[in-house]
Amino acid sequence: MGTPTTSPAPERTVRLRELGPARRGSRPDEVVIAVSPAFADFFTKTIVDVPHAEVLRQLLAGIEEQGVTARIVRVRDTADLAAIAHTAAQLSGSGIAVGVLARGTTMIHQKDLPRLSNLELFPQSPLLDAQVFRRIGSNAAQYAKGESPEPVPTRNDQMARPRWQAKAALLHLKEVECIEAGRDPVEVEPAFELSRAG
Amino acid sequence: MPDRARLVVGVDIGNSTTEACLAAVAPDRTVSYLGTDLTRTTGVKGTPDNTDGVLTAVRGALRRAGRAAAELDAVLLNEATPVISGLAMETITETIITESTMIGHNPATPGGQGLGVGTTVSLTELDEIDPGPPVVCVVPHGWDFEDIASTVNAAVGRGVDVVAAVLAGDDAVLVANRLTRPVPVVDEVAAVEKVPLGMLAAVEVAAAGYTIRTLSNTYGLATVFGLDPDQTRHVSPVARALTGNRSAVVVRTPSGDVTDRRIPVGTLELRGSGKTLRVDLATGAEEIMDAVARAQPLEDAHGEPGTHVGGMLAQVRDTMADVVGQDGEEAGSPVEIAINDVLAVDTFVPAEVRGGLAGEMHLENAVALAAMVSTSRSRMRSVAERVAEELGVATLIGGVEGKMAVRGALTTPGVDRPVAVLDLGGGSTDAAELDREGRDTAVHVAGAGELVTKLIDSELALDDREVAENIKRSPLAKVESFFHVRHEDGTVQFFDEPLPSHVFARVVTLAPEGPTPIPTRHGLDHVRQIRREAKRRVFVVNAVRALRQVAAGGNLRTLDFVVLLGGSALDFEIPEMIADALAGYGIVCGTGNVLGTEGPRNAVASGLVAAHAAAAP
Amino acid sequence: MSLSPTIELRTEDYPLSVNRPDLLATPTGKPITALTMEAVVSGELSPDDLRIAPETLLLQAQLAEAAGRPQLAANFRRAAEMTAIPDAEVLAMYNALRPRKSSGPQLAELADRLENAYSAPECAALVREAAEVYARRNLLARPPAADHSATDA
Amino acid sequence: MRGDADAMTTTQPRRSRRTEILENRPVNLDGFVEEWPEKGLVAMDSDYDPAPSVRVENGRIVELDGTTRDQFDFMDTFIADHAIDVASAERANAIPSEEIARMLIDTHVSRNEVLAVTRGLTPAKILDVVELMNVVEIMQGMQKMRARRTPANQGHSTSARDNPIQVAADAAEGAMRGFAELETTLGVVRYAPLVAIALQVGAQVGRGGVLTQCALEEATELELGMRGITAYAETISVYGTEPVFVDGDDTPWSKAFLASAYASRGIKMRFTSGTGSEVQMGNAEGKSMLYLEIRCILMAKGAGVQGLQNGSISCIGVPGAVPGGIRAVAAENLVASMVDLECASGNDQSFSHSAMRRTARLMPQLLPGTDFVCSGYSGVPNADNMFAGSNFDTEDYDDWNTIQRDLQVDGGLRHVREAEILQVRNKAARALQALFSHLDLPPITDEEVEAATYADSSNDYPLRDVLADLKGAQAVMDRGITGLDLVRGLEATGFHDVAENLLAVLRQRVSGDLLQTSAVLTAELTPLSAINDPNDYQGPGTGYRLQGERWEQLKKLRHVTSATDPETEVG
Repeated sequence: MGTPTTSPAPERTVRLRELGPARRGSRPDEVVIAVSPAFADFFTKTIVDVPHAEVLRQLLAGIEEQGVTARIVRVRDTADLAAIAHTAAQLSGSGIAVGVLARGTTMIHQKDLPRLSNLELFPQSPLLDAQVFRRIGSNAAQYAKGESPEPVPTRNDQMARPRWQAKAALLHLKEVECIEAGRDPVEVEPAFELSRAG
Repeated sequence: MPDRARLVVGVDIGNSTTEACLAAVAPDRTVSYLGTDLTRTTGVKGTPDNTDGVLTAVRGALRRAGRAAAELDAVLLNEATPVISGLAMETITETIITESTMIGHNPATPGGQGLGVGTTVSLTELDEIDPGPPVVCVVPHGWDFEDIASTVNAAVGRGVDVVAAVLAGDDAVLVANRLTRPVPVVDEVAAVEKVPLGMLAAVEVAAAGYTIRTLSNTYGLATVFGLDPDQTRHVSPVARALTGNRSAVVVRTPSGDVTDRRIPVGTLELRGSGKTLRVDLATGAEEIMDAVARAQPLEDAHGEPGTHVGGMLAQVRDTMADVVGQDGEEAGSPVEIAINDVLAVDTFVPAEVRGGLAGEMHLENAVALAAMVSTSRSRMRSVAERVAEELGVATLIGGVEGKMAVRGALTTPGVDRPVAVLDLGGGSTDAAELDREGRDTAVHVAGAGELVTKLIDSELALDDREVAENIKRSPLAKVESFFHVRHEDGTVQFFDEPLPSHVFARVVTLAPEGPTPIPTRHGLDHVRQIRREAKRRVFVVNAVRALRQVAAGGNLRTLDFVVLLGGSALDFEIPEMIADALAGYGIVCGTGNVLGTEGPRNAVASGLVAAHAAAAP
Repeated sequence: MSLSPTIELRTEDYPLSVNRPDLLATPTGKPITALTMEAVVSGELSPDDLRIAPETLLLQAQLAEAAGRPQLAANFRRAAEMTAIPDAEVLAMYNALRPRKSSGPQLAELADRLENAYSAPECAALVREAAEVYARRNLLARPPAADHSATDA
Repeated sequence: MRGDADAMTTTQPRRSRRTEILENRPVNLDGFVEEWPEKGLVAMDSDYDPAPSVRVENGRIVELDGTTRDQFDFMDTFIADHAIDVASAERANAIPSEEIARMLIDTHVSRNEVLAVTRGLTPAKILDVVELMNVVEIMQGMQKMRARRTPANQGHSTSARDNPIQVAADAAEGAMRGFAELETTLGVVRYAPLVAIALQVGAQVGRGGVLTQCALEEATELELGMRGITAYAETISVYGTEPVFVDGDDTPWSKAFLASAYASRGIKMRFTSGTGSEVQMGNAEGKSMLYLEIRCILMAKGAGVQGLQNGSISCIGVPGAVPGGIRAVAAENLVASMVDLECASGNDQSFSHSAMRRTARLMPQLLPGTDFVCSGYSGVPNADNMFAGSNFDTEDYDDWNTIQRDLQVDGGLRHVREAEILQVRNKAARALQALFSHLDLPPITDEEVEAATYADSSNDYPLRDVLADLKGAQAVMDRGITGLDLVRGLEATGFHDVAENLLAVLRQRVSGDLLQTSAVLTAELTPLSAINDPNDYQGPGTGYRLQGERWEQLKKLRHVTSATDPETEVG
């Protein structure tokens, strides 16, 4: 293994500034990232404490590394991941979108798919770390380019149930509370800031 | 001479299907075919378990023809010569990099472009070095792309001449996009900590769609590193190994090297026609097949014990012993099994390079061997006895399969003697010939559908026989959207219903059940080329080889008609590949249509009837 | 169905396979005692001989009723009606009852088919009841949604 | 940047050594959350559950728990029209809840007398009753209300590689150890036909009459059942709110139809539900987990299905994380039993990192006994458990047996000597080998039989040719192989006793005896259900007692020092 891994790097925070109503993109080389109502808002980190700043940064980096551009939208009127990702796919110039919930559950969607279907789903939020988010971004970008990426390996842990099942339910309920019915998706711009962790 | 038509049924017990052909043989020996049937073979071919399948097929044919079992005069069984085949594969070359001198793994997304030559320095020491000669920055694991970029930018700002970077993570584009002064960046170097520091190194990245020009050129390397002719000779393998890459790193160390080594795998010993020939497996398929041809008819083959070849043949023998022994009574010990034919095929196996820093893969040469034995013939007797008992009808064991098949093939419209058949099976390719005078010969050669599957599996590094089998059976397509695919011939097909999500953007096989994705990063053309090449190397080579053995004087031009039979004769491209190869010999070749209705099926069963009629008293 | 059993069963008759094998027959008319190994080996039995007969389900319904389980008995009576429906159609009918899979008229048609083609009034009643509730709870098939071509400029 | 990392190691407050030790206890790997009753994140005792009420007009319930008929959602409608006995509803609901709760534990009140009341109760009334009971009283209630007198247990037999030989061998061992039902499922669904056959053969080798099932999507599960390859079905899920039910693509009517479909093919079937599923899916409508589960139980009752698998099941992490959650889980099992359904009572999913907590969670089912104490004790190591792990697995066999012996309770299992286990494992593998060969399915080698005899997990078996197996599995479906073919094949290959056992199971489909509540087949191949083995507990000395021959069996453990010759061990 050699080198030590980065010890607690300066933690980044992110604010999502609203730019206006989300519009349909025309660039075929873009991926839209759609975040849920409470993402980087009521909540600041996923169920396993991955900062939302890091989630976004890694998704964006995965997309950029593939030479694809990204836009971020916030969906306000639902906390249903399939609906969020599907809405974003309709807005995406390439038809590819990544939806992500505050607790970390993530999905890659495509505009022609039925809402309840998806290209890749990462249902086990406790098992998603920065590296997985990077790979999700990268895969989404590769789909946008018409390439066939290897699906990000899904992990499984039998003991995730006793540890995380109830917290996941709680986080979901909180997220549902943040829903603003009837509000259309908005385009947002991330402002990352460095801060001292702990 | 009987004064009425005799009702007979020919039955062919194959490895997977049992086929029956019911016919009336008139006193003048003319044959009227009445009906056929096909069922699954019960038990291992050539064992008493076959009886049930035979009865099912006979009854089925009778039912279709509206005849009763009591009317039957004879059941004709084939003399099944169970041919069992085995496969093995061995790599015969390996590539070794010493002293971590080269990185040529072709990451999907390198950053920047151009050539940078300088001394390797770790990123952790970049802020300590003074401006001076050019440096190549080596970035260990765990660094965030923004931190890498700002560290390099700070150094450049101080006047340090950073000309390239080598990264552990998949960050090249991210870093390159953030550099104040663009340089080539190579990433995903998993063992980056092994890159020697303080050495002269060259990093080259080509523009998207291009390949590197300098580091893949021996004289380019000589120029970059200022090599003398002797040293230049030494680095030529490095240049060759980097050919075709979009990016590469070469580090100059005192004795760094890339070698392409032959693995001593041992010799193959072939016994036949009164002589024993030895051939080094590492010499490749051509030499081996040459030796096999000289030892015809082959009596047995052995590998030098303790070598890879020994292991390969032992493995083949073990598989065959298992199959032969499956019935319990005939348990063959591996030693007793004599190998009657060997097919060697050159292939390649994508293998990880030893000493590589980034999991570099190299296509290593390998040899695949298919071997074949014929087993005991005695047990058809007991099948015949049981059938006779169940149906109360005389049951006769007819001629050798291949010879019967050729008679069945003659019922294909437009075929005449001299005719040869090629039965393209799973384990072996069988040929038989019937000349103008009615003399017949038959041979079995090793290698058929299963070997094709194995070649596809290993050459595409699939490690999944089911996927390989799918590739073999069906044409390819690329799913370009949820509503259309582009076929391998370039045509586009549209769909009204969206395709399933798991095939999106993938290269797929178009099986009848629907598109199935191939888990590979290779493009459609590459997969297609490997599929066709595997079929050519097995079926086309074997077609020619087997036909030579049955053709008079080994001369293919003595054959007029070749009829393709067996499961692989239904393949979407093998028949035309064989036909193309035989066209040069003036041979008419095509897929059989037995009785004008059965396609490449039922040849043996029909042939049994024909032979019986011809020989009738 | 006109299978009104004339036998009065009591819970003491359970298990029928032990205490009243005389009442049990296969849908093909064989007594349950004919389901022997000899019959299996000789090939006399077909998979149809191992299905339950509607009459048997009605007997079990009687037992369930006698044991104080009216809902279980009603289930067995519906099951008795369903024995006549081929496997694939049973599954198709089940799928038709899933939420938003069928329109009101489609469910009405399904109920009629159960009643007329299969003499299955109890099953038909269940379907009609579902149709009424689905209509009230907005669970009938919606008119075909705007298709994807609308989103595909 | 990296240089800053050092600055981060600021001094931390000094920690107690004891806190450190406690911090490292497995129980602290479990997750716990505070209640949030407004959203339904509460086990029971919530202020937001409806108050009980019922009103009948013209033989029809027109008001249920504070909701009038025009406001009924489909659960209310189905429960009002099918589950509740209209004739007794108003009378029963008028009885004070305290009185009904006391009836449940009063040894002078028979089970039937309780049922005469419970059949008319509304969901909120039932909730009101069980909320009055502490966990010991819940156990007392369960002891009396369980439908079948004799308790039993159910096992899982699965394989991480879907290896049929492993499934057969572990099924045989599990059957011999005492499971009355065995359940399997798949990693690769296409393997199902081979694995279902293996489970059936293994089970009948281990102990004739064990019932088997293969959990799959409805169509395939039903087809395997119709063909007689499996004997019962269980994974037919129902939910407590309308939106979640619809999300599961079903309604009470579609499920009721499916229940009759199973019965029409002579196949035993139970529904599955459990506390926590609705709040997990974010649609609890502000009701407590137990209230919603009671609606599921009554829906099942109304559908006329004979039984229910409940006890939170796959959502156990949710009630497990809130206060009183495991009490609620015990209560939901009791409610299933007190409305006269067979109850397969959970304990079938990985529940806790703490062995102590795992055991405690079991007590409310083990001590009073239920129809199936576990609805899936893992008869394979949990790593091989394709139901995502159970609360107990093969490593716990000896602990389980010891607890049964310590407390003199019957949890359905027993200690079996190694020699006997090796014998049945070997026989199961050989029977499957012979059957596969007879049916021309992918061969099983002697090496695999040998491995199966001595193996623990899927890693101990030679790898199978998966492609050949999948083709074989497809062939089972294409060729229409049925249970009858299995009987014929076993008989033809000399496994006469196994063939007879399987034929007996198939014959029961014709009799319909296994369709009655809580039915199992005894070792004598006789149906035993709540009809001929009704629970007659009415206080000390009555009901099921662990005594006689069965108690002698359960006294045996792996190591028990002999009293006559203390230098040796008995057993």
